[in-house]
Amino acid sequence: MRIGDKFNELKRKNEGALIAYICAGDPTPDDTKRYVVSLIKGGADIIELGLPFSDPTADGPTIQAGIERALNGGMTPDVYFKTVGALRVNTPLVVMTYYNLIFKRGLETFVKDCASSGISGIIVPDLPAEESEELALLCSEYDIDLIFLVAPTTTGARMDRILSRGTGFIYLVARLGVTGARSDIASSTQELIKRVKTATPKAVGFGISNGKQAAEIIHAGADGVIVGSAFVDIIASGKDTEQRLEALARELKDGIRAVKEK
Amino acid sequence: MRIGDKFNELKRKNEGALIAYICAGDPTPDDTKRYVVSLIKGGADIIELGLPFSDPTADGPTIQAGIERALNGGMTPDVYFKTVGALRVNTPLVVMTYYNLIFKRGLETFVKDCASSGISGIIVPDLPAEESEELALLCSEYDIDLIFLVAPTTTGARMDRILSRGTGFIYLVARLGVTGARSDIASSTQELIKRVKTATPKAVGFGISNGKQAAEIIHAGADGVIVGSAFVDIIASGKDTEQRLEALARELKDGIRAVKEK
Amino acid sequence: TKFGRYGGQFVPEILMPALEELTEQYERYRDDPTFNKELDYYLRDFAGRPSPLYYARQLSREYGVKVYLKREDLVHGGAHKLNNTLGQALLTRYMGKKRIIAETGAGQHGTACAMAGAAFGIKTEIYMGAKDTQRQRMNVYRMELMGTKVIPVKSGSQTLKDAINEAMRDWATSVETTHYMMGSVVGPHPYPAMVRDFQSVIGKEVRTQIMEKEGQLPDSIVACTGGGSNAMGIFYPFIDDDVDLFAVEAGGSGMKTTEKEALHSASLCMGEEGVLHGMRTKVLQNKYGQILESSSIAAGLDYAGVGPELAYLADTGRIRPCSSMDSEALEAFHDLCRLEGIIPALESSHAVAYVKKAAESGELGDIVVINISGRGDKDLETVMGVRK
Amino acid sequence: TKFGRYGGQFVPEILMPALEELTEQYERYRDDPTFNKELDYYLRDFAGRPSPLYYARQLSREYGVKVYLKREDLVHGGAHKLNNTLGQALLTRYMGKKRIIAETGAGQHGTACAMAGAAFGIKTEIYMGAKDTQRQRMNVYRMELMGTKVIPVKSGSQTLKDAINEAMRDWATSVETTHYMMGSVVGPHPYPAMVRDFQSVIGKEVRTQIMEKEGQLPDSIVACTGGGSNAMGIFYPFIDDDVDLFAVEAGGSGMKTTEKEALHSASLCMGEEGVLHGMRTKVLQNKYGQILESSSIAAGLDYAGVGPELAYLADTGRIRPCSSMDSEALEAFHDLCRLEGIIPALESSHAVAYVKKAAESGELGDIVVINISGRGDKDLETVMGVRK
Repeated sequence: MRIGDKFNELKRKNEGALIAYICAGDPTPDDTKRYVVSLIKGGADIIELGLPFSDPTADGPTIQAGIERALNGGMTPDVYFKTVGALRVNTPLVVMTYYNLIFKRGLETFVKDCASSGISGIIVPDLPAEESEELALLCSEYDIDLIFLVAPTTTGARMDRILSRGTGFIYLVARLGVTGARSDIASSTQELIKRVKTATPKAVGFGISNGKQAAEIIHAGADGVIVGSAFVDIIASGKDTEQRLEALARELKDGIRAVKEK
Repeated sequence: MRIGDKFNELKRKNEGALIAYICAGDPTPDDTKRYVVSLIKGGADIIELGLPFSDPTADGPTIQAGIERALNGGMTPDVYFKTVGALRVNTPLVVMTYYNLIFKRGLETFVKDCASSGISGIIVPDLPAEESEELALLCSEYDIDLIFLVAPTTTGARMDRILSRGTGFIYLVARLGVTGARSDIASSTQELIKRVKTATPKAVGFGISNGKQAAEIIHAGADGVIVGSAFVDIIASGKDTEQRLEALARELKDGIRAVKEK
Repeated sequence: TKFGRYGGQFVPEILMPALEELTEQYERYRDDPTFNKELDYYLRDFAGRPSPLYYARQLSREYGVKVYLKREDLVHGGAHKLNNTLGQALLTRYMGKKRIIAETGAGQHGTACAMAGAAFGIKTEIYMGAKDTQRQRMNVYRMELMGTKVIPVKSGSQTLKDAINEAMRDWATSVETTHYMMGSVVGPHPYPAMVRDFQSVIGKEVRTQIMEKEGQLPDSIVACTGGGSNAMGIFYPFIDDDVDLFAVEAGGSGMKTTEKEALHSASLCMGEEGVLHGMRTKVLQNKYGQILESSSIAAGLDYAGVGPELAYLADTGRIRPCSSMDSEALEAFHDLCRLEGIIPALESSHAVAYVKKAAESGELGDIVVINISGRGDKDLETVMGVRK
Repeated sequence: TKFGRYGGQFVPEILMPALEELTEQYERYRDDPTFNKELDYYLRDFAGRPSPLYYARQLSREYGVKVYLKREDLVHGGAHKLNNTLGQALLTRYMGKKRIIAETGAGQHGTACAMAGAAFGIKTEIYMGAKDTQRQRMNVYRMELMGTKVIPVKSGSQTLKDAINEAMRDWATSVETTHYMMGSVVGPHPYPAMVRDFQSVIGKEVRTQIMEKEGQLPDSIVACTGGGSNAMGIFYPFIDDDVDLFAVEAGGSGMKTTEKEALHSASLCMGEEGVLHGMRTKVLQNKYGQILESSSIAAGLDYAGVGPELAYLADTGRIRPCSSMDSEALEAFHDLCRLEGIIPALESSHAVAYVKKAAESGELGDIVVINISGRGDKDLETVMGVRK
C-alpha cells in the first residue's frame, strides 16, 4: 500500500496516523515479523522498519541498542529485504536506514529492492535534501516515497527545498534532540507544525511515548505521530513483547482517535 | 705524639708507617676506643679517626656505610672530641672529616678542640689547597698538621702548592678512584710516588687491603701506607672485630717491615 | 563543499542549519585580518609556534636520505592538535557561542580542546567512551584540571564511536549556543576544509624554513594519516608544487580484514567509497557497508575513515597513500629516540618508518620532511608493554 | 671563582685538575662565536627556542597584577633543563671528551642529559638512586630509549644523595675521558657560572620579548628556586636593571626543622652558610653541620643547598628570597590549569603561588614575569594523590 493512500484513507476517517518504528531483526528477523503483526493489530497505520547500520549517529541510545541487537542477530540488507518481502501485510512499510548502506548497495539496486519487497518509502536520517538528488530521482522512477525530516532549526530556503522534494509524509523532528522517549511536548513542536506549510501529510516524531502526547501532537495540527523508542524499549525488555507492543500501539492510536472525535 | 716524630722514629728503625683509618663511633663511641687499641696492638703507627659527615662524597660505599652506622650510633663532633680526648694512647691521631663540620664549628674552635683532645693532624678530603689558607694558618698556630692529598692527576703548579703547604705527611691517592679495597697496585701509583718530590713523608692510600700490597707500596718508595676500607669491612661484619682488626694490622705491618728488612 | 565527489554534508537535518551557519561564519572570518591576527598571536604566544624544522643528522646518516623533522611535538600539549582547537575556539568566540563540545578517543583532541577552551575562557565539555575514560585516566584528569567537563559515554562499546554519537546528539540539542569542535579534517563540510586551513600553518612554516635551510623546496613530505589533519596541514601549502606527498596510514598487524574488523586502519589504501560521519570518503567497510573496527598501535590513527580531501587527492594521484605496520612504526620510534633524542608519538613514527623503508629505493628524492605530529610521552606504556 | 664569599671548589683533589680544565675550556669557548653559533642552532632547532612570553589574561585578572609567563614548559623535554645540557654536551664535544655522566633525582635532569647526549651522539650514563629508578620508572625508560645507560645506585638511602656520591666517584676515576654534567647552578666552580650562562638564554629572551610587548622592563621577575638554575637563568640578564627579582623556595609543609630533617627546602630563607657538594653556600644543616633531609612536594626543589650566586645575591639584597608552601603551590597549579589551559610543573607553581599572595600588597609592581620552568605532566600523579 502507498503511504499517500493510507493518509487519504485516514483523512476520510478524520483520523491521525500512527507510524510505528522498530528495528528489523531486533532481536531476530523472525521476531520482527511477529512484532509487525502486533503493531498493526494494535492500530499502527504505517510501519517504519529500521535497517541497522553499525554507526547510527542520528539515533539515541535506546534505538542504538536495538540496532546492535539486530546486527548481532544477523541482520544484513540481504536478510532485510527477504524478511520484509515475506511480510504479508496491507500496511505501508517504510525503510529507515543510514546512507552508507544504500550507497554501498548501489542506489538503484537499493530502490529496486525496496520496490520489489513491498516497501513504500525511504527515510535516511543522514541524507539532507542537498545531497539527495540522485536518490530522489530513483525513488520517483520506482514510485517510492523519499521522506525528509524537518527540524525546529529548519528555516527559509532549506524548508522550501525539503517541502518541495519530500513525498509520502514530512517527518517533523519534535524537538532539538535525537530519538528517545521524553515526557513533555515542547511548544517549539507546536510552532513547527504551524510553520510547515505543505499539502504533504505531516508526521511528528522524537520523544512521543504515550497516548496523551500523541493526542497533543494531533491536536496541534499534525497528520500523524511517529513512535519508536517506546516500542524498542518493550522489545529490549523481552517480556510479553507482542502483547505489550500491541497494547502500546492501541493506547497511542486511541489517543490519536480521541482528538478528532471531539 | 706528633706525626713528624712518629715518622722520624720509624725512619730510624728503617720502617714504613701503617696508618689505619676507622670511622669514629662505628658502631658506637665505646667500640671505637677498643678498636683503636686493637689497631695499635697490631702495629698501626698512626690512627686516622673519621668524624662522620652526612654527605661523604669522597668516600666509597664501604666507608659511607661505616659513617652511617656512626651517625646512627649518636656520633657528633662534641662526642667525637670527648671520645678522642679519652683515648690514652701514645700514637699520633689524625681526624679525617669533611669541611662543613669544621666550618660549622668554626675553624678556630675546631682546631683548638683538636689540639686539646690530642689530635695531631687534620685531613679534609673536600678541601683542596686553594681553599685551605685560613685553616692552614690556624693549624700552624695550634701546631696541628694539615695533611693534603695528591692524586695521579695532580701536576705542575698545583703539585707545588700542595707540597709547600702540606705538613705531617702527604696523602697520595693510589689510583683514580675513591676509597675502597682493590686487588692490584697500579703502575700509576708507582709513578706518582716518584713524581712527588718532597721532604715530607709520603703515605699512599686508597685500595690497599693486604700485606703484599702494603709491601709493594713501601717498596715503590712510599714512607707509609694508609688502610681504611679493609678495617671498616671488619667492623661492618661485627664478628671477632677486635681480634681481626689487630690481625689485619699485624699482617699489614709485617708486610711493610719485610720490605726494609730485605 | 566537495573535493571531487568526496566530502559533502551527510548529517541529520537538525544539524544542517548549524553547519550552514558555521560555513558562513568561517568564510567570513577565515580571511579576516583581525581574526587572523588574533589567531597568530595565540599560535605564537600560547602554542609556541613556529615549531622548528630540525635537520636530523644522525637519522639522515642511518636512513641514507636527508631528513628534516617538523617538530609539532614541541607545540603546547605535545601535538599539532592545538593548532586546530585554537582556531575553532577563537571562531567560537567570534560566532558568539558560549560552549564547546567535542568527542575524544584516547584524549588527545579532548586535551587540546580543554587547553583552547581554558585559554579563551569558554565552557568546554568532552564526550569520551566510559572505557576510554578508564584507560586514559590521566588525560581525563588533565582535561578536568583545565576546567573541562568530561562526560563518560556508557552506551554501546563505550569507546570513541559512542562518544562521537553522543556528542552529535548533544549538538543536535544545543546547536544555538554550542560549537562542535571537530578534531581532524573529517566530518561534514566545512570541517574538513576548516581544520585543514587551521593546520596549514604547519606547511606554511615548513616552506619558509626549508627555503632558509636548503634554498629549495623538499623533494618529498611524509606524514602519518588517520583522519589526516597533520597530513593535510603540512601537505596543503605544497599542493601546487613539485613536491611528492606521502600519506602514511597505519598498517596495523597486516592488510587484512574480516567481516567486522580490519587488522589495520588504512582507509586510503584499502578503503572503499562510502559515507561516514557526515562525509563521503574512503571507508573501511564490509560488503554491506557496515563500518569495520579498525586497528593500530597508534590510537590517533585508529579510524575507519579518512578526510575527504585526502581521498580526493589520492584518486587524482596528487598524494601517495602508503602504510607502515605496527612493528615498523615501533622500530622507527626507537630509531628516533636513540639517534636524535626525540621521542615521537607512535602516530608520527609511522611516517618515520615509511622513510626508513622507502629511502633506499630513491622514491623520496634527496630531501625529505617528516611531520613529527606529536611527542611520544603518551605512548611509553604501550611501547614498554610491547617490549615485554 | 667566587660570588662574594660563596662558591669556590670544595672537592677531592682528584677532581681539581678536571675542574681546572673545565674552567679553562669553558672560558675559552663561552665567547667563541663558532661555539655560540652552534649552541644557538641547537637551542632553536632542537630545543624549540625562543620559548614564548605569554600574557596570562585570565590569571592577571584573578591575581590583580599583569602576569606574563615565560614558557619554558614548551622547551623540548618539557622544562628549561635542556638549555643547560645542550650547552654542556656541546662543550663536551669541543673538549674532545667521549662520555657524559650525571646524577638525577626524579629524572628530569637525567632525561635532559639523555636528550642532549643523543642529539650530539655522545655516550651518556646516568646515576640514579635505586629507589628513584623504581619510583620514576617512566623516566628511566625515557632515558634508556634515548640510548642512555641508567645505573641504579644501591648504597645509602638509594636516592639522589647517593646518586650524587656515586657519580662523583665515577668522575674521579674517569675524568680524562668524561664530562660530568651538573644539572643546576650548584657544585664547584665553574659549574654555577657555566650553568647560569647557559640558562641565561631565558632572561635574554624575556628582555627582548617584554620590550616588544610592553616597551619597558617588568617590575618584577618571579622564579622558583631549588638549586636555582631557572631562577639564575631568568634573573641574570636583569641583574643590573631596576627589576625586582623574587626567588621562591619550597616552603614544604612548614618552616620547621628537626635534628635530621627540614619540613621545607628553603635554603636561602632558612639555611646557614656551609660547604656542600663542592660549594660554599647556604645550606639546611643542623648545629653540627650535618645536612638535613629537605622536603617539598616538588622533586626539583627538594634540595638542602642552593646555588652560591643566589646566596650571594640574597646577602647583597639584589634578590628577594621567599617561599610558597606545598599547599599554596598546589592551589596555584590548579589556578593556572583552569584559567589558562597551561599545566605547570609543581616547581613552577611555587612561583605562581608567590605572585598570588604577593600581588595584593603591591610589592610586585604592575608587570610581573613568572618563569614557568617546566610543564606539569610529570606531576599529575602527585596532584591526583593529594586530591584523594
